[in-house]
Amino acid sequence: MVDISTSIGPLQLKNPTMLASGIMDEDAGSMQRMIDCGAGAIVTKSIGLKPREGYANPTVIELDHGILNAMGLPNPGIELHGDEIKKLRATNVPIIGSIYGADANEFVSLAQKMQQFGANAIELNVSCPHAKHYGLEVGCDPDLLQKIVSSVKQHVSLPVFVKVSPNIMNLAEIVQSIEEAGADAIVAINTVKAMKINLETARPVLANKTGGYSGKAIKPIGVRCVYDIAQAVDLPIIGVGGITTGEDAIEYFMAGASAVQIGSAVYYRGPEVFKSVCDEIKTWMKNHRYTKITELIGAAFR
Amino acid sequence: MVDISTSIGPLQLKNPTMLASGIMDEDAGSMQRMIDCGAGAIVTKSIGLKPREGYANPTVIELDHGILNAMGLPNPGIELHGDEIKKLRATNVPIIGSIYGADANEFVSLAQKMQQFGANAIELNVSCPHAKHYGLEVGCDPDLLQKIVSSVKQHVSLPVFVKVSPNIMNLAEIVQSIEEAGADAIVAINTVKAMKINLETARPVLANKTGGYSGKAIKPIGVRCVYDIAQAVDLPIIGVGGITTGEDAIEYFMAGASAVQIGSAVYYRGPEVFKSVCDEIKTWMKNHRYTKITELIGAAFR
Amino acid sequence: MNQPIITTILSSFEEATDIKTITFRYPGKITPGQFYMIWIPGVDEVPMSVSSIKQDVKGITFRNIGDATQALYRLRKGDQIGVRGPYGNGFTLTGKRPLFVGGGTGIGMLAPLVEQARRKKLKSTVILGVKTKDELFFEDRFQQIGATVLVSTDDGSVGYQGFASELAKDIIKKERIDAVYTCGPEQMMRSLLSFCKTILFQASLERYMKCAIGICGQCCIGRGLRVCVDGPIFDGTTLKKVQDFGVYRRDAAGRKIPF
Amino acid sequence: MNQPIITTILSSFEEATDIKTITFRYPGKITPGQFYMIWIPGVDEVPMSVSSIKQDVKGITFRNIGDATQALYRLRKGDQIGVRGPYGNGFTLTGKRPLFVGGGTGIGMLAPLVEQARRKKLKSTVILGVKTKDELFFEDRFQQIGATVLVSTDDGSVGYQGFASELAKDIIKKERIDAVYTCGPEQMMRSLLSFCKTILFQASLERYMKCAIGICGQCCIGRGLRVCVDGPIFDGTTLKKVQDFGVYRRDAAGRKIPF
Repeated sequence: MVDISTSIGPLQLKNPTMLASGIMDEDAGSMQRMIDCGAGAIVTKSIGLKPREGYANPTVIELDHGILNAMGLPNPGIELHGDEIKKLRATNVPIIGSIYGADANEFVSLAQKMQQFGANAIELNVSCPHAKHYGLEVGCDPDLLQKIVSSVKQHVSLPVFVKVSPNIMNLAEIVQSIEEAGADAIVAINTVKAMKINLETARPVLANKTGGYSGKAIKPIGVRCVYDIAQAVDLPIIGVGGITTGEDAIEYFMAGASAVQIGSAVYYRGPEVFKSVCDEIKTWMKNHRYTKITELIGAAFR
Repeated sequence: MVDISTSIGPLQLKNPTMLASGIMDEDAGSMQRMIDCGAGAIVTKSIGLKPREGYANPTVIELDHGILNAMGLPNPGIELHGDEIKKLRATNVPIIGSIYGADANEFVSLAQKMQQFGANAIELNVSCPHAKHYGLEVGCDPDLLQKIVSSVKQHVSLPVFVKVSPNIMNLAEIVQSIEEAGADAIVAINTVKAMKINLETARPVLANKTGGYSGKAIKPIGVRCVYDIAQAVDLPIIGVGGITTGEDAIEYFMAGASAVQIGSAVYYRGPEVFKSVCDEIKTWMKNHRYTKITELIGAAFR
Repeated sequence: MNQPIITTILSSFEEATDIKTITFRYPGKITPGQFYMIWIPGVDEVPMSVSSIKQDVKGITFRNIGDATQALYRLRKGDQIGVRGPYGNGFTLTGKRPLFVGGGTGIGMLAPLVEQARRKKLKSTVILGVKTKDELFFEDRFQQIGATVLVSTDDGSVGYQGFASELAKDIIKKERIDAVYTCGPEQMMRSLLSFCKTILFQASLERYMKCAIGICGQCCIGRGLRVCVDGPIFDGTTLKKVQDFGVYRRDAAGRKIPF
Repeated sequence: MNQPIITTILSSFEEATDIKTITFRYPGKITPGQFYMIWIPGVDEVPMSVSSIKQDVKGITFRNIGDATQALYRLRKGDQIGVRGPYGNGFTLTGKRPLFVGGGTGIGMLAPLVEQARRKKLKSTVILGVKTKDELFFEDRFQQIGATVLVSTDDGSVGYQGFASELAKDIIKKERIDAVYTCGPEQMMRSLLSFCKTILFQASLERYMKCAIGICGQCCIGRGLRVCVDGPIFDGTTLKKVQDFGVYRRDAAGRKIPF
């Protein structure tokens, strides 16, 4: 019998497919639908202290081998989004509150709010490739990062995950400082900085010009990052980047991931993708005589 | 009438399609064939002081949306490779000698040799994602990079190009220090660090485990890097990464490239790709009433 | 490929005060009720339901209200726009005696549907609800299609004085209407729904959109119904369960904006 | 997809001292003269010409010489290997009276070609050139196929004493051979070519390979001929223009290694 339940530190998941931040998480209803569709956990969109409209359209376009977006962290602010999260308290699926900020104080107050609202864990978005003063500027500075993580850990009792970027050279150093700071898990990877230029008008298609590249094309980049992170730290890793099928998820497990997040595949395969991927994982494990996800985690280097 | 000739600083090219380093450049014969096929310039494989066998196979595999390789900088060493370069002196197509080293002294002596052998320019490979002590370790250190570039410039009269990596956060800072050091052009991008795990055997397919991702999937990453570099420096830029068609090349021109390098597309479309891409560039320019490449360069931000 | 394709504007016609129809060449099928994402380079990209379908030439009808529509409004024949789509589910024309109720610019996107009804030889009645005479458009067009056209204005400057929904209420009874298709202000559509206990009802909803491919969540209503993919056309049974129908929409930041 | 597909070894048979044939399940067509890239996980990946084709079961025949072949040699039935391909152009069997000349392990890959000749009802002669008796293999197999089999050994321990090429020289005259197909040591093949002024000649070349998809350049000969894509089978006309044919090959670093 195949058991696909998994755990990320203290957090128990009935299945390893999580909804990635920024996908179908506008409100309680959209997140509820992803739960109905079988997501093992939900990560909210990234929330800041104040409401933020994000960038003008186009904010999302499809590319030949992936998806390019520059939303610009649109969100109603922590107070209003709290109402949405509270509505999900009834569900038995873990809700992970994704937050972004410019400094430790912002992250701390956001994390405290998330805890009040009933989130089951916090995901620190320190890797958004297209939001000035937030995201990458924070995520590539080990000292600032360490300060943020440790202060958040001091002020909330929830597990704290840190989502990292592939757009940095010193990934090992970064995740080690995250581990030292007491984080409970690493989420890898955020999107890859990219651009599409429209030839007819000779201008970048996205209003923000550059954006984050996700989807099928970036899977090999994500797998590599997860593998490298697994060599550098002992923390559980949540793999994200181009996961569309059960075999994609298994590749991430073997690279060292304990769970995966699914985003662009909601476009490729519809909201049913969570159930489909879980079924595919079970079938593959059955055919290859695996019984637990833990047997797969890190298999590529163990 | 459409004119697709271009120039990279002092270097004149009859067409903007260059052979990328590491592709069909094992010897004079293979490079000669690429010239026969219409390449506007040839970049040799990256050469070091001593012969180097590179990694065991598998060194190259195809992925769903690109190509993954970890050759490990195999080369016969500068002395032996010199014999191949000398054989190409007859040709009227510029030969750019790609070199790699661990420090300024190594780069200088390699560059001097290349000049003796008759190379028309030097490409400094400071961005190989899978060669210990070489490549990226060098390419993400602005001070070391500056020292290398300026010493090479002091000791050779040839134009010096520097090939940069997309795997770094501080790209703008890096290229600015390259410009200050007196380089004549930036080549962007080298391959993206990535990995493919074989599920049946639960191990990375490449003998070196991680490798460099090239081909169609990375084009949006390369275009973004070229665009960002064009905002940061005034140097001419040579675009490389996923260029397979004339429109791909034009997208790179609009992002700020003065020429492009073609590698993986030799697999996608065969050695004839150089002529095909040139024909496609001409047709597109004709249909859109452009007459010179210079009208396209940087069109996306001008 | 969900990426804007550049096309040039073939015509720009002022239908009424601040209301224009622009047409452009964009090959491919589209069902009445479906929409395109229209990119005005350098300004914005907005969803626009199709209001005319003539082989490769398609049209959209809109009011000059925001930055995007103002820019669109100013574009002339020969100017470039980007188009991607079609998106959404579109109407499914069932029933033998349809009533079409358009409110404001919602009138525009009903035209291709009424043309479809005509091809099906259905006796169609169309109610055009506007604030005042100057905002009325497409009256002739619907008449040419062969539909019975009724007009309602808030100020009574032409036709029935009052809400289109009220007018519809009577027609539904009198004409033994068995299906109602509507696009307009959500409160209008909501009261209309309350008059359609037993008969078929399809309404086209409008929400702020970003991706239009069903992933960003921006346009979700109810329990995660994506107006861009699961809509924009929803039937009465579905809408009765959607608490936000006619109550609020969300702005770009995700804040609830009451109607 | 040019990525190794994992399959299990169905059989491993010792043909002669240090020479084995292993078979594995790998569906798909392959032409005699084409090759697979064989991945021994954790060890290496090497090109191997096909030596037996039975529907979905394919075989390769090799000598235990390097790390890769030694590892392959030790694998047993049920062990896993990775296979990608087929690669290369393969032989084109023309001519009415073919002679097949195999030297050393080069003998193995000629078998499927001789089987093809048999299906074409051609009268085939096969010369098997080996150093000494113990290294001889496939003699029975070629006889079962119905070919006339001649053996040459350097030491005369069996058959004609001397080089296979010398023996071939006589046969070509005597038997009115109109096409020669060969695989073996390059010097042997080169002298063989010198005896084929007027008749058809196809030789299978071996080079150190990396990508096998025509981009890395490692296996190039002459003016950029890629043994992995443009070869491994080259005809006489081409080879006469290739200076390195029979003279040198390149090691992994690209250094010339004289034969």
